[in-house]
Amino acid sequence: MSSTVAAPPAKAPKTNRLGLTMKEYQGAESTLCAGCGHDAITSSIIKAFYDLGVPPHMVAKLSGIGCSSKTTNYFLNGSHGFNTVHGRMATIATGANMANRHLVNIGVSGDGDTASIGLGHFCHMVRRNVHVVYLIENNGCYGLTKGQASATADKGTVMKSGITIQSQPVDLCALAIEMGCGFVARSFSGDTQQVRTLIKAAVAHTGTAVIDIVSPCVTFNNHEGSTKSQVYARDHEEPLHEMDFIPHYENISVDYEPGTAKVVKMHDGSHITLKKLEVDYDSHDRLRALELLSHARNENLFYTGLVYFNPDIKPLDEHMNLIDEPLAQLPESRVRPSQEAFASIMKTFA
Amino acid sequence: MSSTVAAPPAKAPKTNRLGLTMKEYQGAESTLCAGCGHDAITSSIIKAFYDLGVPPHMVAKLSGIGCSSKTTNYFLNGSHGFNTVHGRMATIATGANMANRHLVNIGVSGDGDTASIGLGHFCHMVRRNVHVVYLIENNGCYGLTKGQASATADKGTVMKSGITIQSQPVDLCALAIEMGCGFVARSFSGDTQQVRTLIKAAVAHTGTAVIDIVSPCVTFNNHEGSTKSQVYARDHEEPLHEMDFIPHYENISVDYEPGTAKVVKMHDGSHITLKKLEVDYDSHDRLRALELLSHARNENLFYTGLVYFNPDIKPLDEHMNLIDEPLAQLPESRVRPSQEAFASIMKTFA
Amino acid sequence: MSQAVADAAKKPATSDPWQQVNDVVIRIATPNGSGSQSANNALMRSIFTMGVPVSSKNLFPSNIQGLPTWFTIRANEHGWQSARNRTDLCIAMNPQTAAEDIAELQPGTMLICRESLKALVKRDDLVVYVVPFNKIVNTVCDETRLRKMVINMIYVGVVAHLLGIEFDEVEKAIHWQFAKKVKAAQLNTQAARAGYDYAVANLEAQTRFVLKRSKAAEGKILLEGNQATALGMVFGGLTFASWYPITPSSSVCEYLTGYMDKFRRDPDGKNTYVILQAEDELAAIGMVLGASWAGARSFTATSGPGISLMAEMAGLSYFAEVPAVVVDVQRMGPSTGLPTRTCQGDISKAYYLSHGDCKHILLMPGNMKECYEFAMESLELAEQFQTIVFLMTDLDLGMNKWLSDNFEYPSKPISRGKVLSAHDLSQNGTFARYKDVDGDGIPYRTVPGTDHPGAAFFTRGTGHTETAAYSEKAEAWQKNIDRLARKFDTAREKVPQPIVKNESGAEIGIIAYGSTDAAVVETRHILEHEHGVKTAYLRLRALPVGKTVQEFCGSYKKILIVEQNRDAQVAGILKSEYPELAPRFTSILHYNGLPIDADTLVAKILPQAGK
Amino acid sequence: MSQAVADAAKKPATSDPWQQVNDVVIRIATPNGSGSQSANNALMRSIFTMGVPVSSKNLFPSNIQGLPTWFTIRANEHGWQSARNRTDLCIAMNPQTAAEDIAELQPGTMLICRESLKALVKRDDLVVYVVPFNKIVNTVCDETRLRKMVINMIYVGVVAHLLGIEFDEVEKAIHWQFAKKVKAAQLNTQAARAGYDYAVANLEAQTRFVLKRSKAAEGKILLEGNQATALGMVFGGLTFASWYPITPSSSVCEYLTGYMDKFRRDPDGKNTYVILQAEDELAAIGMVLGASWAGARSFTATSGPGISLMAEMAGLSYFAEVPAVVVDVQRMGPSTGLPTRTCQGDISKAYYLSHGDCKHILLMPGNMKECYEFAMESLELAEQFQTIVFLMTDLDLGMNKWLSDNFEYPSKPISRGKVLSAHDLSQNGTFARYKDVDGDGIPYRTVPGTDHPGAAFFTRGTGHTETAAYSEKAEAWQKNIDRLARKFDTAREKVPQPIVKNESGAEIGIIAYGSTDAAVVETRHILEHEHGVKTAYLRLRALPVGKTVQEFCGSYKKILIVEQNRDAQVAGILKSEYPELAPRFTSILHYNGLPIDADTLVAKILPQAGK
Ligand SMILES: Cc1ncc(C[n+]2csc(CCOP(=O)(O)OP(=O)(O)O)c2C)c(N)n1
Ligand SMILES: Cc1ncc(C[n+]2csc(CCOP(=O)(O)OP(=O)(O)O)c2C)c(N)n1
Ligand code: SF4
Ligand code: SF4
Ligand SMILES: [Mg+2]
Ligand SMILES: [Mg+2]
Repeated sequence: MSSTVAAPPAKAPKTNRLGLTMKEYQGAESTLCAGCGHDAITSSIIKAFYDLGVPPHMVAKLSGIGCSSKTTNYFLNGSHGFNTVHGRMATIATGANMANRHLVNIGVSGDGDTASIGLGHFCHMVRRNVHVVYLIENNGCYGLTKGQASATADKGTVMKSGITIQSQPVDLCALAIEMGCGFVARSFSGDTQQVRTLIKAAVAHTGTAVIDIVSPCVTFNNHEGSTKSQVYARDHEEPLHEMDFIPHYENISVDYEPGTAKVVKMHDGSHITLKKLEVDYDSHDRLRALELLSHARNENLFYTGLVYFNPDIKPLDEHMNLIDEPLAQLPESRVRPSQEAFASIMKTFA
Repeated sequence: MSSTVAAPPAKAPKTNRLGLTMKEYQGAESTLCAGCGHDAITSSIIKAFYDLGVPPHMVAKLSGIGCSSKTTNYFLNGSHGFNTVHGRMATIATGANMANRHLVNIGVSGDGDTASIGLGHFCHMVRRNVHVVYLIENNGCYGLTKGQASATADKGTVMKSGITIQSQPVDLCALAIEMGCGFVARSFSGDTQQVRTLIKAAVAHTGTAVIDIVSPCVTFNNHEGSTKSQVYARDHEEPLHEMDFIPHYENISVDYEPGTAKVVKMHDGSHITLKKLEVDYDSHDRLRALELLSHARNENLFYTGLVYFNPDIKPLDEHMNLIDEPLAQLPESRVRPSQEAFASIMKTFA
Repeated sequence: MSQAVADAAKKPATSDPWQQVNDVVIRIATPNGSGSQSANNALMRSIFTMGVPVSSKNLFPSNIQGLPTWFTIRANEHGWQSARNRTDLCIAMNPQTAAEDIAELQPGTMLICRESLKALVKRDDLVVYVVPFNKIVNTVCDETRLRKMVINMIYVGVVAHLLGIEFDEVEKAIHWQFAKKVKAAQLNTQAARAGYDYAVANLEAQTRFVLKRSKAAEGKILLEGNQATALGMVFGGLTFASWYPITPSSSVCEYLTGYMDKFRRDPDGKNTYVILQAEDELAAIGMVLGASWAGARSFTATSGPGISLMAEMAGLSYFAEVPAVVVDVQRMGPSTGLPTRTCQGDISKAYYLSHGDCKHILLMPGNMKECYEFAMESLELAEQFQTIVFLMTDLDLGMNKWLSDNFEYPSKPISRGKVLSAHDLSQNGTFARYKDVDGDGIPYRTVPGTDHPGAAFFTRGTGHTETAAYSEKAEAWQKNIDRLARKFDTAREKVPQPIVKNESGAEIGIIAYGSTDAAVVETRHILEHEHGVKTAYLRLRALPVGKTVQEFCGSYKKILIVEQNRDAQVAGILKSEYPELAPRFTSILHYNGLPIDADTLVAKILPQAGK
Repeated sequence: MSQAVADAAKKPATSDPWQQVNDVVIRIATPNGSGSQSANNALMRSIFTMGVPVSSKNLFPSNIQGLPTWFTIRANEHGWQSARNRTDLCIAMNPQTAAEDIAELQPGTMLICRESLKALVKRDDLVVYVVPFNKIVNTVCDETRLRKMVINMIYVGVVAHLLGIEFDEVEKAIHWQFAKKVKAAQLNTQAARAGYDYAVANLEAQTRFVLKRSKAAEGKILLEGNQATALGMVFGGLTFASWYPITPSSSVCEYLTGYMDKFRRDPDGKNTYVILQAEDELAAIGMVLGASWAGARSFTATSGPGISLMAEMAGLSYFAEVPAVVVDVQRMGPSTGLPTRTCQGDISKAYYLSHGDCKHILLMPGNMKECYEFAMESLELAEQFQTIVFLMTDLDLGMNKWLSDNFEYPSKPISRGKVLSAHDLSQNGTFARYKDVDGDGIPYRTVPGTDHPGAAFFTRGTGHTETAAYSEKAEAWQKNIDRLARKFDTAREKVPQPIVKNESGAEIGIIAYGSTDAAVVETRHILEHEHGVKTAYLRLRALPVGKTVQEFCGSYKKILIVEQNRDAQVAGILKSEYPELAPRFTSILHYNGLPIDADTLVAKILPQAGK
């Protein structure tokens, strides 16, 4: 068993606001390589959902194909999961969200899955602002097919096969911002605290929340020269802020010194607090975010945190003028128009 | 016959540096609607290639499916054309360029073809920097299938069908810049002079040159409320500069007052001159370009011209460490290794 | 034009031994986008409201404006609706094609032509009516823009006179057509009237073709297949649709949007459905699978190229057992092919869609009513069989106006198939997603959001056990894929069954499906009454096939399989299914993009009957 | 473990009447990613260099590290290479599966197991050798990391002793394996030696299975199908490849990259080729079509899901007549299926790929040499027929090591088909792109860049005339699509023809293709020699089929079609082609992901022979 999946506590188990233990947020045993970054993220997902006290049956786990996409099986056993096909999970998420807008959708994808084959669909999902937490476990390579470069492999990277990357990489954060995303974050699988906080905030966000997490492939892309290796990520991570998340059902009591932190209110009443670190980064400034990312790409810097946040973009389900109940659960009486309606249509053909 | 396709001159025909007349750059008769923006662009393409004196047989015309994609048949009869499938022309262009790097590739696509179905492939072509002039005849709708909204339809636009657009539009210029494109322009089909100049510069550029041209669909998206209508485009066009192109085989003699124009040298020795208009726009500044586009999108402004230019990004064929001759034309002796090579490989299996 | 021809137009009406009452084919040639559609529809409707069965074929180009279009109206007392390769009355409005249009006509055909095209009539075996359209339209209105729009209405009036259509019906049809646009209705009526008056005053009525009030079309309706399909979705309880525009399927979702807008909005103005225009067909089917998996009745509509793009997801639907409905309004392929020409070229492609071993359920409606009913049925079957179901129509059915019996309001309640609720789970205790509990190969499923600890399972396109766990074991794989085959076999007798017309003593059994039915029905009539050849007939309405087909094939010496494709796609499937009967099969194929007509079919079948 | 078993291991060698010389199946169970590959290869190679024919099957999970893997080596003097459902010597290294691995063994099987797994041996009908791997490896090196890497080498030594493999060969094999990594070679040799020494000292050699130096494998080579395919591309003059990684096809392009790097670089260091990793399969095939259209010999490699994604472009290639080669290394589908299991489930899918009427040429190599030759041939045929050609291999052929006759350097010059140069055009004057000049359905083409005013034409997936002009005319469409059918018929006799072994007097004719050949050959031997059943055999090597197949099918009462898929895909195609012969066809199917073996096949065929 992967060591990063939390083991059940020995004593009287702690429970969350639903009275559920951490165990009830766990999944099947991971079959990934020992030390894979993805397992650390799985662990953070489990904790985040436990913290939030989301009822597992109200979660839909979606993924494509890849080592990363397998991980939806390794958390939230009590949730329906759909391991779809390579690169098209964004489209599945869109449909699932339309069918039942009460579900919390968590999509887990890889950089190959999202930035290579799935790039177009990812962009369209984002621009539609589908309500889903979309998490990319980004290792700059195709783990499951043995380490070929993906579209996020940085220019100049020498892959394990010896190939040097020459194309511009896809920066999924910058792209998400360009597509109008209202919640764009970058993190590192090893920064478990930050990942956990970001996931909680992402769940609270209404709309597409993109979290691009550098998640080293210890088997195929962990060598020197890789900007997605554990060592590189650990040594280069530069958090933009210290983040905290206060769910809507908890009292907010922030006691930062004035000017040292920003408190952002979310639509569901939750709050994000962003404590200033070295730079005074403003997550609300779209151009600033693009500038930061552009700078990071040019200089191979690795900023993490909530890169861009704008809670005020309407999600797709709101655009759709939908009833509140899930479409999936409507009774016949509400989905089959009346005899009279039928007759009135027939008249138009006579 | 569409009135926008230039009719052959009556007198002794003028010729270009190859001794070819304009007629030799024309194509089949257009079957588009009278007044369609695409026909105006066809006309500009014909003139640009005539001006440049490109030998028609060295041009490859590539397109997807749509009214716009049909237009490759309406210019350069002397060039091979490939009207492929919907949304995948970028991939065809990539292959064609690899097979014969001496060809001038001109790809014509629509906004549906590129920004809807073809978005992912477009992005990958751009980030690879495939040597192709990629022209989008952008009317914000699917002309050929009768006017449904495409992904470039601006938010808030009311389509002819009555549907109001609610998703973020895809800004192909901003996206191209994000993907690392070195030549990004926006224009208006009615601004024939600018389109013509941009195409000439694009042909001289080594790498992907993206020209996003608002090209009104007079049949389905020319009503009030459309930001892609003729009236809207005409009334809102704001050129960023006055552009000129001086091909490498002509002497450059610019006589602007100091400070009023920039002269940019291209890799093949051609020059672009950008004469300052109201704003002092710097096409070399990537962030400035993104800011401009972002501003334009928010305010529904329509800037045209060379939005971003950076001649120093290596094109794909240079990355590939290719011989100079077209792969397509290598004789057997150069593509089938020797008996000795064969024997040496066989030994490794014994 | 010879003087003889000009004279013919003025010949007095005599009692004509060849007179055909309520049996005429009118063909109208215009440039695309010239607004002839309303004129053609008005003409058609006025015949319809006289009670005469009528149908039409619109032959239009893959172009928005300017290229040639031909609209054919067939009025026929028997209700024959298939294409005719004969024209009785030709209206030549299009200078681009007039010469050819005229050249193609059979001797004796009536021709209405514009004055400007008079010179093109170089034969004297036609009954020619030269009509000064421009002159007439000038008397109707003086705005150039409007003239262009109403000029076609003039031939409606002319035809009304020539064939004996009551002008009253024309007027009503025009008003129906323009509904609330009163001004347009008036102007168009004036134009039609001007044409009518001109004809009455100047053109001798002929006696060969006459339309008379009838009861044959009474109680019938007139509509397009895509409209019927959309209606089926509305009343089938659809809640999610995604689509990507493509000719000839776009209007399915466009009609759907109209109906849903009107009839599927809650009193508070909120929608009980979503229709989403996707970015491509991969997305369209992906969204459908996502929505279906999450419990919504879902479908998408497309045509050939979209089917190809949906191949991977079709396999996912089959193997992960997620419902989906795909309407394929077939057009001529392969590749982009002829987007505005009809064909039955995707049948075997859809049947076997996706890599690896998989086969799918196909419904193949043969008329308007079935477009409606099978649309509903496809939603039912997709959920009951938890798999992808294709509704295979085609351009001919989908975009042409056909006469139909009235539809019926659905009598069966909606059945969502084997879905377990939280309550069911509490009762049953256990639940194994891919277990064949009932022996029919169909397992039970749950949908996300079911509030029971045992509800959740993991859906995947990879190998899995009965309890939905990942497995690479040979036995698990085989067990599952064999169950899927069993499930498919269950479908054989559950899909719409063929309609069989046995004919004792007949040697030939015809098998056909979809839009060719109309031509086959007429063909059998001709074969029997004009050539003394009796034939049996099985109309396939779905795949996979079952016992009925086998029995039928076993009952006749020679089985002729009529298809509108080159590669004998359904014949291939039947040969696979019934190798022992395969030697009896002969394919009758038609694949030039035009709907098949009875004459062509008769000519192809006669040699098979030794004639 | 019972004492009897432990004793058996020490029984002195006696002359054994059941002794099998050069006929043994060794199965090694390890966790994936534990580095057993080099040990297994060294073991296999040492048998090979003794001149004994040997082959292997690697059964690995769709996982990178930790899940069970089984590697089976078969040494067989006859050269039988197909899978065996019998193990003679089992090496149980994997605690996860040991209990099951042991339970499955037939009585009398030799078992080498780790000391830690001893307790799992609960039966006394095996010949058990308990080997203290950990103890032994400690004597070899003391770095934990290294120990893990070399521990598997120990069983190589043990097996060498038990079966009589000369240790010299083991040593050479290890050095060959590690080539320039001298240190690794030394350490691994030490480990093997330690195992060997331990076995010599502690384990009684058995006498049942013995390996002896032979000449049977002399002059042969040992390689994987994907390697052979890559080589074929190199020597077939490929200039452009694009691909998207997918198991089990990735190594085709990975091998290709290695070879091209080395052998297709000009003296000045510049490449005469491009290999591009695409962003997906739509792009991969799109790039191939773009490159081919512009005149480069091009191909891509993929597996099932990729085939589905290439559907639309396959139709474009067919209809616009642009060459393309697609290698499909088949894995178990549908959907994501079992990525690391073998299957022949894409045959009919590839054959009919894309919507609308189209069929494609498929080459189906049955061994290493054909992987190489057909790769070259596919490039030739694609250009000669100006269409997409599929090279259908599978995981079994592609990723397993097979023994093969030496390959030959291509004897035919490269032929690019009917391509007109500027010079040709000047001579011929005219050129009509889609005209059937030669009556074989194959038209002439030009490539972009041809410096002649008549060279250019417009390529499209829409309807076109002989001169490549757009057309929606029924006649133009039908003429063109009929020509395409004619072209396909031309291919029937031009693709690699079947290999036929007729057998006079036999009632049964077997048809098989691809990787099942090995099992069929062995099966026929068993049928004849053990059961007295003679069978004829036709090995299909390509589609479409031609006269040879028809004749063969007509010559035997019963035709058994052996396939590794559920839906009898090739049988379906043959039934379509030869309905009159269809009643003779019976399918023998195997589709659990494992390559079929002769015993299973014999058991399935015997009842067909009335036994
Ligand atoms: C259509 C298709 N093409 C290719 C594959 C093979 N494939 C499986 S996973 C994968 C890449 C996975 O990369 P990524 O998404 O980055 O996930 P990782 O394994 O690195 O976590 C590929 C190419 C596939 N399953 N389906
Ligand atoms: C795979 C596929 N899906 C759909 C279509 C139908 N189709 C043809 S053109 C087109 C859209 C064209 O829009 P755009 O690219 O903007 O071109 P325009 O006609 O507006 O110039 C569509 C959806 C198709 N040909 N192929
Ligand atoms: S191959 Fe890489 S990405 Fe896949 S499980 Fe192993 S370490 Fe993780
Ligand atoms: S439909 Fe629109 S885009 Fe197409 S030709 Fe007409 S005006 Fe142009
Ligand atoms: Mg990855
Ligand atoms: Mg458009």
